[in-house]
Amino acid sequence: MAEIVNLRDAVASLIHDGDVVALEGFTHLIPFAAAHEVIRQKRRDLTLVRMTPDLIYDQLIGAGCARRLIFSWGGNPGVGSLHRFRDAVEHDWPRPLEVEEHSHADMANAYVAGAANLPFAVFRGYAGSDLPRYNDRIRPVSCPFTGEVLTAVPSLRPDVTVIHAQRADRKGNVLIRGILGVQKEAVLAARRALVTVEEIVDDLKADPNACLLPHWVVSAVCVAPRGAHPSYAYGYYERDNRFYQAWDTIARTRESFQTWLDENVLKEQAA
Amino acid sequence: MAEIVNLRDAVASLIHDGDVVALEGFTHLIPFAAAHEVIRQKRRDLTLVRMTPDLIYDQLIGAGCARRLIFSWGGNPGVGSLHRFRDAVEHDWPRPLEVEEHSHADMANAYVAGAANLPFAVFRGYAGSDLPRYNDRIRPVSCPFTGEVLTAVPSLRPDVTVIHAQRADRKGNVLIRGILGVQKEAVLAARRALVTVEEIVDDLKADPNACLLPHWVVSAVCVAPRGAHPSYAYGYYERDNRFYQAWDTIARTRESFQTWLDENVLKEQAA
Amino acid sequence: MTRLTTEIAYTTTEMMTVAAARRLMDRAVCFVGIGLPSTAANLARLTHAPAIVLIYESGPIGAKPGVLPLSIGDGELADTADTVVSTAEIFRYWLQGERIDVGFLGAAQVDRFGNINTTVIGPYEHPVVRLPGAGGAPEIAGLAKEVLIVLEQSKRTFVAKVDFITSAGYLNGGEDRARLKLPGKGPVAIITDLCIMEPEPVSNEFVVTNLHAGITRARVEEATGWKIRFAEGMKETPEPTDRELSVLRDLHQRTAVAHGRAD
Amino acid sequence: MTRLTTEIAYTTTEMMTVAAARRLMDRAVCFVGIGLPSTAANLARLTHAPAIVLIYESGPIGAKPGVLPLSIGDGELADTADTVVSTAEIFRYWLQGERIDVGFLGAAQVDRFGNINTTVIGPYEHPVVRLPGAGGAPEIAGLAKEVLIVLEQSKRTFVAKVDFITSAGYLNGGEDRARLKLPGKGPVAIITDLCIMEPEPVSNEFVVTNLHAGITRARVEEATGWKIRFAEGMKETPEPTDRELSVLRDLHQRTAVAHGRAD
Repeated sequence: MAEIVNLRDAVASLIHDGDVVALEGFTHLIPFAAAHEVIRQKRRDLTLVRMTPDLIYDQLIGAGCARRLIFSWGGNPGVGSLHRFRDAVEHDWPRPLEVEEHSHADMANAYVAGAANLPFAVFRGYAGSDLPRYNDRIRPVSCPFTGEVLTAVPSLRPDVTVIHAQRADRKGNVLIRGILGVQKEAVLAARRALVTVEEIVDDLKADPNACLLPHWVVSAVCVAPRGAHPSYAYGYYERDNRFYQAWDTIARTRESFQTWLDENVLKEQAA
Repeated sequence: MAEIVNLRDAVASLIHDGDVVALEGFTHLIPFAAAHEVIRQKRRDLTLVRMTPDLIYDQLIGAGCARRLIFSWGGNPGVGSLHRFRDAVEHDWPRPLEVEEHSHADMANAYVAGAANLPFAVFRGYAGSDLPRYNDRIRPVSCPFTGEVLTAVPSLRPDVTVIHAQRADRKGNVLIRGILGVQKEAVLAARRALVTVEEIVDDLKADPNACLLPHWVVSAVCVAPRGAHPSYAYGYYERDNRFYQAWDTIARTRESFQTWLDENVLKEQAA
Repeated sequence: MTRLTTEIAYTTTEMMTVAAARRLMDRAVCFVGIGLPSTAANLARLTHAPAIVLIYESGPIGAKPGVLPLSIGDGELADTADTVVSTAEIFRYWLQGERIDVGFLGAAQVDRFGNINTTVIGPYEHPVVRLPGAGGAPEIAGLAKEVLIVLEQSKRTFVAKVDFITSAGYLNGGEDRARLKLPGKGPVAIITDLCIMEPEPVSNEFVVTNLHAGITRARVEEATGWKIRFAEGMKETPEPTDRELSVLRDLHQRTAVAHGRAD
Repeated sequence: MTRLTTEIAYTTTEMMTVAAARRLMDRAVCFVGIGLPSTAANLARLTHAPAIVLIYESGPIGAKPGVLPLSIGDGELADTADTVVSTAEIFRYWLQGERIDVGFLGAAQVDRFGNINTTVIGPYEHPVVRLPGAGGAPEIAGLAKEVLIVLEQSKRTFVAKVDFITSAGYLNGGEDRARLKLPGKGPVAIITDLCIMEPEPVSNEFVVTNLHAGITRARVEEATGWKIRFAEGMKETPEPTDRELSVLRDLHQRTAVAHGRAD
C-alpha cells in the first residue's frame, strides 16, 4: 500500500546508512529531488546502483554518501567526464569508492532477474572483453540442452529503489510514460520502493497497457514537482541541457562543487 | 518489411507441411480466420504450439493438420473438454497426436527466452509435480553463484507464429491492445510471422509505450475482419460465448464436427 | 439440493462459493482462475473485501469486473483492471516474484494430502480420460503464499491418491513438502459443497474442520474416497447471509444478461 | 581544419560524419549511440536512407528525431519513434535477438585490430584516467551484424594495443575473433576525420582503404600509434556534396536552436 508522504519523511524511513540503493531513470525521469534529500540527510556508506551514474551520482559521490558503486556507464552524456566520480576513483576524495563494473546489457538483465525473483540472469555478453577478468560476478553458465556456454550474472536486489514518475493517483498507483528505462524492473527487484511524482491526480487516464506500478508494490509516493530537473519529465518539462554543460565547470574542482552543493542542496535544509 | 497481402497467399507462402507453428492469443485475439485457411489448404504434420489449445486447435486437430501438440492447458474455457483433442489422444482419430506438455509459466518463459535468442529459460517451476518425469525437456539448472537448483526448459522457436491484432498501418506496423497474452514474444521468437488484423489505418494513434510490432519483424499482414471470432477483439467485438457453448455439441461426435467443418470452413474454399 | 433458511433457500454451490469468499481477507492479492474461484473472489470484493486485488493469468492486475468473466481473458477484465501486462510478466514478475497472497485452484482429482490432478485419469501414456492439463496450477501451488482448493465433493474427485500429481499439495504428507523449501505454504483449505477441510498438524492429511449447515458426517463420508476424519472441535459453517446471497445472485444475474445466456 | 571545394568549405569533422552516413544502407536497422553516430545516422536518414530504422538503447525503436538528441533518451526520440520499449527489452529482444544490422561505436582508444577501450587508461586497479566504462558497447560489438567505429584520429587514440579491451574487435587478429563464433562480424570500418580504415583480409589488421580528399599519407601516419599501412588500390573519399553539407548544417542549426545553445 503506497503511503503518500513528504519526501523528507520517506527518505528518513526508507533509506538507511549502508543500504544498497538504486536511483534509476535512463536520462529521463532521473530522481534528483530524492537524491538531494539523501545528501541533506547525510546518508553514508551507501552502495549506489545505477546503469548510468551521471550528474545525480556525481553529486552523491562528491557529497560523500557512497562507499561502493555498481554501474555500467559513468559520464556526463554528450558533455564529458564526471569529475567528482573520477576524483573519488583516482584520488579517493572525499572518500575511497569501490567500483563494480558491468555492461548495460548485463545490468538490464540483472534487474529483470531480480524482478522475476531469480538468483541469476543468463545472457550473451562480454565476448572477448577484459571486464569478466576483473569482475568475479560475471561467470559462465551452460545450457542444459545444447551445452552452449552463456554468461551469467547475479540478479540485482536493491534494499531500496528510488524513481521519479509523471503521476500517481490518490491510492498511489504510479504511471510512467515515454522513455521507460529499467525503472519498473528496478522497483520490482527491490525490497522497498520510493517514488517521487510531478503530481497526484484523481484519474491516471492510463492506457490499459501503459507502464503502471500498482500502489501495493510501492512503499511511498512523494510529490516533487520538477523533481527530475535537470533531466526531464515527458509531458511536463524539457531536459535542461545548459545545466548539464554547466556541470562540467561546477564539478571540475572540489571547491566549486562544494559551493554549488552548499547553495543549491544543503541550504534548502533550513527551508 | 511486412507485406500487406491476402490471407490465402500469406498462408501458402509462410506455412508449410511439417512446420512448427504457434497460433497464439490468450482467449483474446485468437487467429481463427488464419487457422481456417490452414485447414482449407490441407496442411499436414504440423507441430502445433499454443499455451491454451482451445477451439482453434480442436478444429486443426480434428481436421487432421497436426502431428504433435506442445501445450499447457487444453480445454474449452468455462465449458469443458475439447472433444476432438481428446479423440486424437484417446483414440488416434483422425490420426495419432503426440503430446508435449508443459505449464503456463514454463511456456511463457520459453517464449520469452526464444524472443531473447537464448537456448533455454530459467524459472521456478514444477516443484513436486509429476510432469518433469514425463517430459525430458524439463531439466534442473544450478545457479553459478548460490548453487540453488532451478528449472530449465528449451526456448520456443517456432518456424511460424500466427497472431491476430486490432490494427496495422500501411507500412505494416501492428498494434495490439488489451489482453496481450504472449503474442509479442511468440512473434519475436519465430522465424516468420503472419499477422491478421481487423483493419488497416493511416495512423495507429498508439501511445508511445503501446504494444507495437514494427513492420520489419512481421512477414505478412492480412486484413481479416472478425478474424478472431468466436474469440473477441478488444474495441471491435465481444466474445461469442454462445459459440463456445455450442462447440461442446458440435465437436462431441466426429460426424457433427465434419458437418460443421464442411459447411463453415471448407465450403468457403469455393468463394 | 436446496434447503430452507429462516428467509431464503440456497444451493450447496452457493454455500461453497460463499464459504470460499469468506476465506479472502481484504487487501489480499489473489491469483484467480476462471469459474468458481473467480465468482468467489468477486463476491468477496463486493462484500467484505472491497480492496482485494484480483490478478488473472491472462494479464489483468487489479481487475474489478462488473460481470463474471466466462474466459480468463474477457474484455471486462482489461476494462476494469488497474493495468494489463503480458502473460509472461504475470508468471515472471508477479507469481514467481512472490507477490501473490492467495492462489485459487480447482481440480479433477484431489487426494488426502491436497495433491491435485488435472492431467490424466489412468496411466499417462494411455489415459482413460485426458484432462486439460497443468495451466498455471503447478507454479501457483508452489509460489502463492497460500492456496485454496475449491471443488464439488464426490468419491470420484476425492481420492486416496491421485493418478498423477499435476500440482503439489503436501505430497506424501508430513514434512514431504517442507523439504522442497517452497515459498508457498501449500493448500490451507479445500472448500467443497459439503464442508471445509484443512490439513491436520504434523500429518498434513486433510480433515473436516467445518461442516456446512445441514450436512451430515455420513454424507461427507459417502462423498470421500478415503476414510475421512473429522477434526475435534469441528464447527458448522454459518449459512450464507441474505447480503451474501443477494450480491452473489445479482452478480450471476448481471453475468447471464451480459453473456446473453440463462445461467 | 577547413578546405575549399568548388562551392563551399567543410570541416574534417563534417567529412567524417558524411563518410559515416554513406556507409548506412536504406532500411538498415541501426543501433545508435549518442553524438557523432547519432548525427551520421540521422544524416543518412535525411539523405539517401529514408527508411533506415534507428534504435536507441534507452528504448525508442524507429526514432526520427527532427533535431539531434543531446542525450540518449531525449523526449524527441519518444515523440518520433514507432514505439518505445524498456531498456531491458532493447538489449534482450532487439540486440541479443540479432535484429541489429549496424552498431555504431565510438572509443577512447582503438587498436590495430579494432579492439575498443572505454574503461581505463593505465592499470585497471589504479587508472591514470578513469573512462566512462562499457555502456552497451561489449554486446553491440558481439551481436550487431556489423560494427562501424567512428572517432577523430590521433596518436593518443589510435594505439598499437589498447590498455583494456572493453569491446572486442578482432582481438589479436587473424582467426582470433572467429573462434568465439559470434553472430556479429565485428568492426567492418573505422571512420575518422582523416580516412577510412578496413580490416585487411586474413590478418584482420586495419589498413587505410580511403583517404579523405586532401589528406596526405604522412598526416595519417603522424596520427596513428602503429605503423599504419595503406591498402593497394586505396581510393580518395569523395568530398561531401552540397546536399550532404546543407542537410547536415541545417540539422545542427535546428539542434542548436532547440537545445538553446550555439554549437
